[in-house]
Amino acid sequence: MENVAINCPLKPKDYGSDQEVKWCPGCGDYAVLNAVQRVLSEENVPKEKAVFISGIGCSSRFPYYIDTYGFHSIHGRPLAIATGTKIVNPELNVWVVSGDGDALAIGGNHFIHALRRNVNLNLLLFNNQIYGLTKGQYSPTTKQGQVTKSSPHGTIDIPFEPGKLVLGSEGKFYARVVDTDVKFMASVLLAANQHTGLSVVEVLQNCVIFNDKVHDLITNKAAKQDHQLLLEHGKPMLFGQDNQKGIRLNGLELEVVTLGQNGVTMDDILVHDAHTESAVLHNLLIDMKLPEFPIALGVIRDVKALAYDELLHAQIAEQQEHAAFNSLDELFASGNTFEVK
Amino acid sequence: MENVAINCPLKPKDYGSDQEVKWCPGCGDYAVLNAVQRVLSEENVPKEKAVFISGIGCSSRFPYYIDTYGFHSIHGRPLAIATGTKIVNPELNVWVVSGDGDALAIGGNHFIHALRRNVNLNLLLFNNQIYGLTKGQYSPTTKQGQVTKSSPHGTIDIPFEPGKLVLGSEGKFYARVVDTDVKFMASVLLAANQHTGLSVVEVLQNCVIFNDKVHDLITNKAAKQDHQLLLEHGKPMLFGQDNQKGIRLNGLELEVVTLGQNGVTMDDILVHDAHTESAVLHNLLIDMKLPEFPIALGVIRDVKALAYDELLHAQIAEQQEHAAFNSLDELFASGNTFEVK
Amino acid sequence: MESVVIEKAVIKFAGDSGDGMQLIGSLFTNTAVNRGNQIATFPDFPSEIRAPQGTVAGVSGFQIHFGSSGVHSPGDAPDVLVAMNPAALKANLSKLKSACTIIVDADTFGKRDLEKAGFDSNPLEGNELADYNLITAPITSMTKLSVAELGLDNKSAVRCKNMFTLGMVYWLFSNPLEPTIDFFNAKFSKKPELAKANINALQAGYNYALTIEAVTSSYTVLPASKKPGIYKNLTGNQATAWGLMAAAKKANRDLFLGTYPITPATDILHELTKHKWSGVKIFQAEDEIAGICSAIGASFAGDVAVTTTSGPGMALKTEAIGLAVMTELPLVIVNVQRGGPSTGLPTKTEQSDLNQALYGRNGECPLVVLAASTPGDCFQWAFEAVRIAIEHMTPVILLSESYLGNGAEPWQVKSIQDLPVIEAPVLNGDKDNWQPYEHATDKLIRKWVVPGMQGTQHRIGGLEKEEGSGAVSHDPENHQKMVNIRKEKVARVANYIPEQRYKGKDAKKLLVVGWGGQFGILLGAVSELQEEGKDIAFTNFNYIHPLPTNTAEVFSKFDRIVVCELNDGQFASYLTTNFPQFTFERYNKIKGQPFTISELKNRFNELLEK
Amino acid sequence: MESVVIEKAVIKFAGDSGDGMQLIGSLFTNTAVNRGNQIATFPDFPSEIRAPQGTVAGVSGFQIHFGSSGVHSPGDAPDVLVAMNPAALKANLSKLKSACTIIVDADTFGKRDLEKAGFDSNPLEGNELADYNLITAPITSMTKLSVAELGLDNKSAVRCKNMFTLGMVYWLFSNPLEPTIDFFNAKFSKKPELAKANINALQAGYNYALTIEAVTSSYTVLPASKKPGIYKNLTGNQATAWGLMAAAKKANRDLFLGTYPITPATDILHELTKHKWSGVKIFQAEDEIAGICSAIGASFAGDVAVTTTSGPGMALKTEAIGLAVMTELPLVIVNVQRGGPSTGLPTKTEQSDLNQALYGRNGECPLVVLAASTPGDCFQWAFEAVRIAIEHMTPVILLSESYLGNGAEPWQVKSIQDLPVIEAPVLNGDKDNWQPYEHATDKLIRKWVVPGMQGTQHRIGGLEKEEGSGAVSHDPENHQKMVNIRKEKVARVANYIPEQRYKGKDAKKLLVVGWGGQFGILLGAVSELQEEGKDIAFTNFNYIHPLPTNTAEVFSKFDRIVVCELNDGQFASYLTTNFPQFTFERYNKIKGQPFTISELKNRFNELLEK
Ligand SMILES: Cc1ncc(C[n+]2csc(CCOP(=O)(O)OP(=O)(O)O)c2C)c(N)n1
Ligand SMILES: Cc1ncc(C[n+]2csc(CCOP(=O)(O)OP(=O)(O)O)c2C)c(N)n1
Ligand code: SF4
Ligand code: SF4
Ligand SMILES: [Mg+2]
Ligand SMILES: [Mg+2]
Repeated sequence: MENVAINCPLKPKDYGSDQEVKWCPGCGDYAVLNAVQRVLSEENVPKEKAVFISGIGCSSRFPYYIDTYGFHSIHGRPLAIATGTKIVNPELNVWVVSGDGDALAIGGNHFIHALRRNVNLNLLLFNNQIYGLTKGQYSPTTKQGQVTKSSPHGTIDIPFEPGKLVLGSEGKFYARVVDTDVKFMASVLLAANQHTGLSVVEVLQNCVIFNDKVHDLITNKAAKQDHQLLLEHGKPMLFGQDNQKGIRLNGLELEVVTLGQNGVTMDDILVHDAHTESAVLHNLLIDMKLPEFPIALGVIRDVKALAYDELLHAQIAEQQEHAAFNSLDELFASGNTFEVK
Repeated sequence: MENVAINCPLKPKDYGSDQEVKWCPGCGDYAVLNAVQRVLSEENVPKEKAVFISGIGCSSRFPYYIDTYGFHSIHGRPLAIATGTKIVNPELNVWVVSGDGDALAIGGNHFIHALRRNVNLNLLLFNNQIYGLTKGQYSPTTKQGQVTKSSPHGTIDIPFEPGKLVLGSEGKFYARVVDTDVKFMASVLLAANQHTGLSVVEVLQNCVIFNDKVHDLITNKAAKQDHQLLLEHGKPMLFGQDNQKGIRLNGLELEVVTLGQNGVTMDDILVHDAHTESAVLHNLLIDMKLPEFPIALGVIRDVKALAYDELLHAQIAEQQEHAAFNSLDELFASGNTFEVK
Repeated sequence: MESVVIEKAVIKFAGDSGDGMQLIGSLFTNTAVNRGNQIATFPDFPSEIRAPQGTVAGVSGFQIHFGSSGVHSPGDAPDVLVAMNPAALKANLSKLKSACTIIVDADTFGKRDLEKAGFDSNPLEGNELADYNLITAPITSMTKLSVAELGLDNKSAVRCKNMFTLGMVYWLFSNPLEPTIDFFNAKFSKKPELAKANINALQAGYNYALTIEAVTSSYTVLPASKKPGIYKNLTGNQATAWGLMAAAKKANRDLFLGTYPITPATDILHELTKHKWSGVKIFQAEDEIAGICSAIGASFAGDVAVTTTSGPGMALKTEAIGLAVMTELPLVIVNVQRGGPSTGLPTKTEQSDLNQALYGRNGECPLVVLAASTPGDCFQWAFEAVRIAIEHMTPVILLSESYLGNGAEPWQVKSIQDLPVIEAPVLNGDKDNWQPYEHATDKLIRKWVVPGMQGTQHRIGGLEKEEGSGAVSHDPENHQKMVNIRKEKVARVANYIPEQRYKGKDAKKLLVVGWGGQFGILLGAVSELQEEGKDIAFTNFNYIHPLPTNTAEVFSKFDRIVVCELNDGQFASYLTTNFPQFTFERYNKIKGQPFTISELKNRFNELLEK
Repeated sequence: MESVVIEKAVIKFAGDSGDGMQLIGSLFTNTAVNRGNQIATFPDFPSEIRAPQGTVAGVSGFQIHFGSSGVHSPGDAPDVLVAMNPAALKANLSKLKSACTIIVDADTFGKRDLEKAGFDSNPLEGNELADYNLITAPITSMTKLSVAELGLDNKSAVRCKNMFTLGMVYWLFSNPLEPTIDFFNAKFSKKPELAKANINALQAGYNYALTIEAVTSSYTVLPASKKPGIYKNLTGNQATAWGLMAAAKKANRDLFLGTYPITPATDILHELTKHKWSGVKIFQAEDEIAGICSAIGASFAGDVAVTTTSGPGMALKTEAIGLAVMTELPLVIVNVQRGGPSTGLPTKTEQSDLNQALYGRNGECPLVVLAASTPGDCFQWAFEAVRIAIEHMTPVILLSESYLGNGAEPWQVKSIQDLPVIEAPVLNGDKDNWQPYEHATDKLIRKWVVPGMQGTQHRIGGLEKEEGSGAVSHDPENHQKMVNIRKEKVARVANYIPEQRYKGKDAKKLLVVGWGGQFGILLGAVSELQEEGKDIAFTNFNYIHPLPTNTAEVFSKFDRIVVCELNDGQFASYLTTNFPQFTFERYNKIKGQPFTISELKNRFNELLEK
């Protein structure tokens, strides 16, 4: 999106709406709202050029809280709606707000298709591994065996790993963030916004009410350094206290190593390449699970490609250049006509 | 599926129905019908235990042509319907018949969810890269740029690679076959049927009418040896005349090598492991494209896991063992009751 | 079935002496009075000046009974109990009627607290409260978070938790926040941060309840004259779940539920999934379409198949309902209606999905429509839906309502043995002469022959079928014939249901017509008028399509007919279509709220006087 | 608009002298006679005994005109041309009316063949045949495959290709295969392999046409008295596409189509996607839900948004239609109806989705419903649908029919300049006092303010909205108010449409009522009776909801009213609901076929005599 710089840039809080924010106190959703406001400010997006389109769910109330155009639509369909909006007006900065239920349960089909088409949208995927708004049923990302309102004896479903689904659907941009670090989230959202095509940002979000501490092993202060691998393109994959631990490739698998131990040096440590077409390492990074591995956070994949809306308008432009007709009148009068007198 | 052996095993043609087969002469669908009949015979499946459930499309007419139970349902929904059927009666041998439109366009959501749940079904995915029944619009697998009835100026959509979508959805079984080799197809379908969980078999199928020769580069006799890599678990990945060519791993990428050239020996050639949990090589095999690579055919991934229907019935059984109530009467009379006299 | 409605509710606020229960009690009272309610309150404090914190003895309570009429006392058992700590719960547990709503502060149920209150184990975790509509909220911690920005000390922050709770209760009863906000702004005009803290907490509680779509069984339908027997309070959604289980038992088949969560239908799923011991198979699908499709697949395989939803989910199921009609398979589709259109008012009640149930499919696509009328009789109508679906080989839509699903009433405990057997039309005899789409001459049903049965392999599907063979047919005459059969099959269900009854045998002037869940309130209004000697009668429809065979006869006995419904006149229009010879006046309300007895009586009196 | 219907068709079989055209011509004739059709045939052979193969001179033709009545000659231009080779196409090309159906054997269009026939380039590849309904089938190769099992020599195998072609034509006209099969079995009783070969090919051709859901514009509606002007034959689906483009132009906005293919609506997509030069944005979605949702997103962004489908696809769109109603956005939803329910009869015509259009949504969810009545006037009704959608800020359902979509008629070429301007309700003035859900007092519409406009950021959505501000509102009074506004807004459209007209000003006895696409046939039947001096009149509805304001007045002029429709009486029921004071008799047909003039006349005569 190209934004015309205006004289007096808006501050993050200028993007806030006059509506009272109605999420539960302590809900992870607040962090995303803050991060988004920062990015809009940083990107200097005029309020009227930004559009937030959401489905139904707690997270989908987002559009009310931001003073841009907004559409709080129906359950599961925001990507389809946003596709229409973006095609009509590629000048708009269109953000889609959705939950793990909204995007991956009822909205799963639009998710995979918007990805393969690579429509130029930013998708904020609030993953609290639960249906929040309907009071706590398991979702397609709920861990197998978990007890919820609709699984009193534990779920038997194997959950999606959203990043893997993104890559399996030809997705070009996938990032993962936690709701406990607004600054990092904002930096990732910035990259998402600057990527052309569908940028999926999965937010590991805490639902204090129905799935409290679901991401606690990843986000809690004590374990954070050991359990989070913050990825940056071109940087080695280091983590842990004093960045002493790192990720090494061993055959076709990843492993955790400690610098200085068993002869491990910086040369052994993988350097993150978010821009490579190859999905192999991206998939392996997405798949890293505690306790063996830290959780990969940041922009995992960010590959250049033309966006659907660009291609669509290019095709129209091309047809207009080689138009068989110059006007509807010409079309209407073309071919076999006959006169009645 | 356990089948009780009966005294007089049925021959493939015994599974044919009395209905006239209505596909176009030369359509690739016939091959699948033949292969399926062979497998049913080989597996000795009693006719009444087999169920074929399809959506809408040319391929979805399949159930009429086979003398088992059948359900020619609505567009895109056969996996959802079959999930219900299989849950109710896990004794049944349930096959789902679907096209690239039926399974991956309108039915995409059920596809990815049935995969992650791992319902014990066999999915025959007829991929002719076109909507046949509706006369030739592009589908989610149509190659980018192709001219079809609904894309007179070429499509702008990036297609799915079905196998990658399967793996991105936590799929445990994926195979790919061509419609020109019924024997090989039958061997793959046999493996699919013996796998517990959702087995996806993608058939590269020719539509003589609306997408003729779409797979010709892969299937035509002349090029076949060089363009097909027939995979077998535990066997080296060799192809070409006299099996002189093979696939070698180079870093995180595959490459084609020739035995005897540049010092390449059999030791360099990858040995196919369909049973490994790791999806890395499976994804790379799926992604091999002409002309650089041959097309991988056969069972690419076949990983053991519990099926959804098994888990569901196990959970019921467990609850019955530890039942809080022994009967509905007990339930109804439980808790706070009061008497009116 | 005879019952009256109490258009009023009893709330009990209970907490520790320091928890500020009296304050929120009187704030609630003020708001209620402001809204023109009748009220009666009963504050009860611990008798000791400083009772030991956290004990039953230290519990302070405030009970308020409020409503539009008939409030003569502070009420008996509360409909909503607020328990700020375990002791408050303990103190009130014995007085509760089941299915009432309990709001507890989850943050106060630590081990020490439980001990002080005299609990052996945590009642929030066991089965003890299973009969209640329990809303467990981390009130203390959320209150703290809601005032965090103000930088209060911990104690002052925690003190606002009563306001958080009051906010939740306001949401439950659709109370406005403004009077209370005004109160604080006035009271703390000098200490705006205190005003702000209280208001923040109040709003946070309200929003929290809204966010989680909290609902209460606040409208209680009490039986006026109950038959002797054992009773138990049930919500409508529970009763629906139980009715389905009972019906499957009597059909001697397993129950299958394929569904996707949606307010206010989800509790049917929550209830059924607890009872896997009974063999029920639950499939929480990826969306509503997969929900119903899995149920169709289950029906094909021989289970009693059910799908549950609410309006917007219903919209997504209509294509598949057509498939069920075409394949002539038994299927029960439960729609617990809420306020529409679109996402509408998800937590409010309405009867506006009737048209969708009757007409919302492509093609000529007839099926049976039933409606439940009280929380308790959801049991009976769920049972009847299964009976008709199976015995008539047809999809049946059962319309419930938010008002019923979340409402509760005493339900006379049924014994399975006393319920009628449901006879599935199986193929018992001659397989050779059987055909998959051959229709029995009486009910016009085909046989339910399921995969696994030897020698009867066949294919069903959504394309038009040749009568008899079931082969795909494009024949014009066959299509007409099949359209007629599907229509007539449903029409003939009328021959297997009871006649329509009405209350007021001697009346001639005005017939009040209702359908579904406004039954109790309508009956209440008409009964009161009858007691006043008015020439008025009442009939309520549960069989919506087809209608009972004597329907016209009932209508013909009255000078005027008024159809009362929570929509824009959908049932009235349907009746007009069927019986253009009668004039159906309309009394409609589309406010997300049930009727009130007083507004009904006013209207009926007007009509009686005309 | 005045037109009559020819319930008959002209087929021309053309091929090389050796292609067996005379045989299939007479076989078709026999079958037609068997079915009780009137026929007239015209075989024309090349005059030379052995004309050069593959040349125009060598073409042998057989034309047959058949129908239920009024067949007096072999007909003029064919409705269906079968061209077995390029020469046969060349020979007939000049005589064709546009939009007729052409079946060609793609296997015979090699370079040599084209040269022999005198074509410079392959007509199947260029734009030359764009005006026709071209069915290109690899007839020769498929014929060979169909008889492969019999082991015939190549020549004998290829010779069966006329039978393959005949099979395709039989499918197009729903002819039974049996008479022809019997013929061959009798003829070749001694050579069963030859009988088998011909029958195999015949069946294969039939199945092929069925498989690809081949349809033809076989029912041709001819204008009886045309206004002077330039005409062009158009199919209904083409006319719909063009009407949409014209309307977008006159609204000065781009056109957006979000759709998913489905018979018989797909041709609208096929047509529009050719015209990207006009700026139309086409989104072929993953399913019907994404189709309509993308259109809603497009409307939100300010385009003229359209989605197209048929019955089962319509079912999937109903949830999203509710969203369009709630957000008060313009949207056109085209349903080209086919035989239902469920997948039903995808290639056959029916009018049975009316109920779905009127009522098929959750909640009180009113919108505008229009219906086109001839292939050509699909243009006008598509235009009108856009006009109403935009000027009244509402979704509009436009009902077309398979019979219209695939049918063709001369359409008077319109010039854009002569079409009315469509005025979008944009915000031109004071942004400060504007509110997103503020409703103008006349039409009760809100303004169409699209993203990108500075200072008017706002949010829309599916939850109930506060009138004015558009904030989410649970307020009971507001809900009632908004329900009323949405209803009244649609009702007021009646003030902006013409009055209902009827034909037969002097008649008193019988009014024939139709709606949508049976217009031509009904008019034909009534006109004939009027010419016979019968006391009969006719009116056809295009504005279905709301109805024209003078509707009751028209009805009141007649003793009897009969509503004729291709369903089980859906429009009649709707009229009864609206006008219970009138008795609507019904004449319904649900056979996947249009009415015939003779059956209508019989019925009307009966009614006139009663
Ligand atoms: C068609 C439809 N089906 C179901 C629902 C009910 N529903 C609303 S939100 C939701 C799931 C919310 O979960 P998620 O998307 O994860 O969002 P969260 O509340 O957790 O942020 C469901 C099932 C609905 N509103 N509409
Ligand atoms: C709800 C619905 N939408 C659309 C259609 C139209 N339709 C029928 S089959 C089909 C696609 C067929 O393509 P595919 O699944 O690839 O099967 P094929 O014919 O190629 O075997 C479509 C779009 C339909 N029948 N129902
Ligand atoms: S219920 Fe959970 S997800 Fe929803 S607002 Fe509250 S904390 Fe957030
Ligand atoms: S149209 Fe294509 S896919 Fe369909 S039956 Fe014919 S050849 Fe097969
Ligand atoms: Mg969630
Ligand atoms: Mg296909």
